[in-house]
Amino acid sequence: MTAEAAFTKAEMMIVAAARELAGQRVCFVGVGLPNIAVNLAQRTVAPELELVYEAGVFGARPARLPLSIGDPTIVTGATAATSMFELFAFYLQGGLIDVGFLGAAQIDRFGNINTTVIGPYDRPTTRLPGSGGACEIAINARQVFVIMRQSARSFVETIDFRTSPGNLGGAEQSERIRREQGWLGRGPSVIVTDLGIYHFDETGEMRLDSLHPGATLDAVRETIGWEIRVAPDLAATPPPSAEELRLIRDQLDPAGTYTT
Amino acid sequence: MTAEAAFTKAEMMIVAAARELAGQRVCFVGVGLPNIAVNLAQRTVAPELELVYEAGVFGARPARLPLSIGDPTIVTGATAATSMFELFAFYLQGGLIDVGFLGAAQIDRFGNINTTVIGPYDRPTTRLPGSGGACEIAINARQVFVIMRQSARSFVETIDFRTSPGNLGGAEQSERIRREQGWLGRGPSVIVTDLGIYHFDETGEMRLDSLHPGATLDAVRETIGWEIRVAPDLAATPPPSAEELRLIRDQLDPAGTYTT
Amino acid sequence: MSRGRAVAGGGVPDTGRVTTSKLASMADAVRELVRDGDTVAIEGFTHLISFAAGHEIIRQGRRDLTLARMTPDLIYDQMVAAGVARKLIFSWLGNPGVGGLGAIRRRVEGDPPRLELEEYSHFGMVARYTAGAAKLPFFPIRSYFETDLPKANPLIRPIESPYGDGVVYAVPPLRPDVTIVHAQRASAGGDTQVWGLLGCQKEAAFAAERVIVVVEEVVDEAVVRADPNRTILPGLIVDAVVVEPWGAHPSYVQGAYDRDNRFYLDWDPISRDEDATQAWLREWVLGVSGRAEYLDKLGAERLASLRPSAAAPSGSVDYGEYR
Amino acid sequence: MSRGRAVAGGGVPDTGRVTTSKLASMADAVRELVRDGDTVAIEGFTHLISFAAGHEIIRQGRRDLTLARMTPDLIYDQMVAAGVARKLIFSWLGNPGVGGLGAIRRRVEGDPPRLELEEYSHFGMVARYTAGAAKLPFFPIRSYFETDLPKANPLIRPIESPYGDGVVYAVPPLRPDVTIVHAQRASAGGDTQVWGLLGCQKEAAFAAERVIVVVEEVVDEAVVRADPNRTILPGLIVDAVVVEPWGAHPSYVQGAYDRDNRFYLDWDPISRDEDATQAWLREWVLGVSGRAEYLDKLGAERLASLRPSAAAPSGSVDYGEYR
Repeated sequence: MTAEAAFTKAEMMIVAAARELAGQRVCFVGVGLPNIAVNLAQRTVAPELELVYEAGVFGARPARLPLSIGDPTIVTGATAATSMFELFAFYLQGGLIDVGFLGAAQIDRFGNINTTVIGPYDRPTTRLPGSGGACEIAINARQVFVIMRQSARSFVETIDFRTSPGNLGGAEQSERIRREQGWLGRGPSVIVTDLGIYHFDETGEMRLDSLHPGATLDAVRETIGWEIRVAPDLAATPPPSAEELRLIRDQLDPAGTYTT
Repeated sequence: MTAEAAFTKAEMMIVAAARELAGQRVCFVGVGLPNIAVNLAQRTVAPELELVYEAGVFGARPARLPLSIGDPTIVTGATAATSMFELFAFYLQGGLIDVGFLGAAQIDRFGNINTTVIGPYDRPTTRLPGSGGACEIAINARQVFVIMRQSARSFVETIDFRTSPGNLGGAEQSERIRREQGWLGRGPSVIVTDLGIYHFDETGEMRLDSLHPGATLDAVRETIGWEIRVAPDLAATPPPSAEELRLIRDQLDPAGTYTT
Repeated sequence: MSRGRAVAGGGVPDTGRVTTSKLASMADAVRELVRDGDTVAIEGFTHLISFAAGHEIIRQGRRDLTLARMTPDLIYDQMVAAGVARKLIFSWLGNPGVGGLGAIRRRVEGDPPRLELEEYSHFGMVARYTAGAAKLPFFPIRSYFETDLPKANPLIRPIESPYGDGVVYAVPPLRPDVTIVHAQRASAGGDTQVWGLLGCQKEAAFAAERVIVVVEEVVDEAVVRADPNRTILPGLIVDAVVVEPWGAHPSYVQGAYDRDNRFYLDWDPISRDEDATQAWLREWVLGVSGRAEYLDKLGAERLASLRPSAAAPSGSVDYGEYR
Repeated sequence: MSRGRAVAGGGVPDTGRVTTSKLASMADAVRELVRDGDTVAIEGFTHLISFAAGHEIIRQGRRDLTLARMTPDLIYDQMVAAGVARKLIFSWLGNPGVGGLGAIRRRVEGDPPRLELEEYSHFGMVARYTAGAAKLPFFPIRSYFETDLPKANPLIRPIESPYGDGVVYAVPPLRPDVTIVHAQRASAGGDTQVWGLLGCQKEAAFAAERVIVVVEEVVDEAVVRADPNRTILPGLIVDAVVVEPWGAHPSYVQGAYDRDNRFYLDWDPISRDEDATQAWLREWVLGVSGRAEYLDKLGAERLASLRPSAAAPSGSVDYGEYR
């Protein structure tokens, strides 16, 4: 293993997502990789970042990596602990969230997400968790970030169930509907995978903008179920810096639960 | 002054209203006479009575007579202090209030109440406070009690503005509308004045059921703007007992602010 | 109104004042207040989940329950495995931070499914309880646009603003027959205080016909009255107060104990296997007489390991005496 | 998003962490955040009414304000008398526990009226702020049936339940340009805590474009973070924190001082007479440079008489350290 390769795919994903949070203020956190990414961003590119947890916490300062979305460590020392009504009504629907993180079992080229079922709704082959707060984040958070590993099972031409709207059938339709219906969310903006970083082009379709160290375009194409667009000026994601790795390994996930 | 007459009209009103609260559990309190009446009832006929203040207090134990509906003394030592959203949504509209007290600038034979304007709404000769929580109490509290002095200006054939619905155009209409629209409130049930005690008969109209000591039917008729119905078995209100007077004078209104 | 009456045989009247004690054993509370066919909401978002009540419902063999909960969690996986439920009303189905709920999945992924699902989003569930508590016929929210959820659940319906500015979605009120919440403390009369995550317990309790509060400790009414802003439920709407320390294990109680994450991890392989699930229920639920025996089996050492590392006091504020 | 930015010239950055201080003088806060023609909500139900901010708005001569408040109280009577307002949005118009508001009544009972009124009930106003805070196009409530209020205010409109179970009434969202609240304490960054009556301040602040918090004292952020359930507003939505002890006089601050009832009684004859009202404004508002001078005029003895008779501590609860 060379010095440059001395990091895991998960660490690369965390670092890439954290950098995308530069300048953001209020972030709706998910557990796992998003949580580490958000905490890393707060210590690096986004020192003013406020952590919001759907369980009803604003301004969390978790003293350890939370084990769930409602871990007691997110409450102790937080700015505010509220009812979930208040969190969803006033913070999220009220328009105070700049970035929300979503996961996906299936995602399509326009960033529409399924976390409900694989197969028919009434006779699912796989029953997934469902929306939780995801459809609310997709509609109300100003931007949506996705962190997930690539696989042809997940990056699909057609999702089985639309749990959380992305760019719908494309940018034109999405912008019109979001404007007409007064959504506060402008839709998905970043997808960070184990292979690269994607944004959405002017048609609303996912576009590979940066390839992680060690990843190849072939690997990208093998794990996406449609002809993925690639930026003409495709960048190479800078590897994690020593400082970024130190923060992850010493402070954020010392047990390596999510990063090894 | 004889021994029997050794009480004020206000004291008689308080005592009469308190007795009507026998067996009630949860009471939405107003300031002034209703407040004293409710506190007296808690010490006599309704020991389980819980005091609710629209300002957001359940289970108040005021250490002194509150000066306003939001006095700090209703908070200290209370069971719960909540937001007004919670008080109005979950306690009042949610159906937990057995008795609400209303005042009135004008009241008609069916117990419909005006506290908004005298004269036309857009060009009032007298601008009154408006609804506050009154229309909500009238619709959602199981029963409504009114305590007010009689005068021909107040007990009128036609009120200028309906702020709080009583028995509408009569019992038949009121029962139908309350049932069809799912109101929790059954309407006005008691009016205590300086002259007597009124309930509502089977047609929904106010009926004099008891005459206070010293009051006359003539005085009653002179201060009501319609032909008031009188119960065939018109009772005489028992005067305040020594114990009732002691509680009012020693504990509830020692300064005599409301009772002299 | 039948709300907030003490269960029969439940404790003795309070001294001092007229507040009736609603103290009851878990067995009595469940026997009298949870009935076959009821809609039951055991609420608490990751925090304060009454596993103790769920286990007692299993032991008493309730049937045909509709179980409502934002996040069904391990407790509903266990209850479904035990056969008490015919339906779930929920917004997120999983073992939080770990994975899936095997017992529920097996019954949903079967053909035909053996468990009915009625599905919302988190805010949809909160809004349903809020409408139930406020006796509203519906609650409007900005969720569900351009999703398949209204197709999957026809109770999610569009509603037009009366101000001509478009459409939002409505969800119907949810009014459980019984809501069960765990709390740090309550008075014997049921005045209940919680700190940390508040979830939707207040709304779920006010929406319910009957309410059971399970607490870490019963405190004198004066403790509650010293801090009225901390109260989430008045005794008025509470039917039974059950004292069951550690009753939320393996979930947690802010300030008292942490989530037993080992339990959540261990549940994953158990729930993937029906036989293992049933064996677990026999050993840990049906095979114990109640919470005390369950805690004995867990062992003092395990419980002790869940205590917070140090105290984090809120500090005291002054309400002032106004005489 | 322009929300929650500190006013220019308002204090220095916090040490320790990145939270920006939003400390500002009342004069600066009003100058930068309250503009002619704004809809301004000074909220607080009998408790925590920011008379200090109202007086500063008068001193700075704002015009054409729409003043929103459940209970206009003395402060809006004074502001209306001073000519800052063209309209009131309210639910109860009076001097609580005393009588009427003379200055407002004179302008409403005149022919033609010189002050526009938009009128709701208490729950209607709370629901309007709630809809504003939640970005809902309307809020449904069970009020107004069979009353003349929907006729007097055509913004109160019937709305049919999408579940076929009848009609309720809707009120539209209220989104003040500025909401001003008084509180016991806040951090320099604007994280605000209140105890006692909570009124509708949270909803009114979340609904507003700009927020001014006036406090009895600024506390270290650690004090706020020790009890996160006590926080009603995060600094995120607060634009200015003004430290103004006694700033709610003659209303009250739970635990700090009582309502100055003598003032409420004295206001009754003053406000019945326009000349007396204007003389009072000249002496007590226009004639003083700010709150400090007003308090000097009142005198230390009068203020001291308003202190609670004794402390009534809430007690402390334990959130626990989870590391």
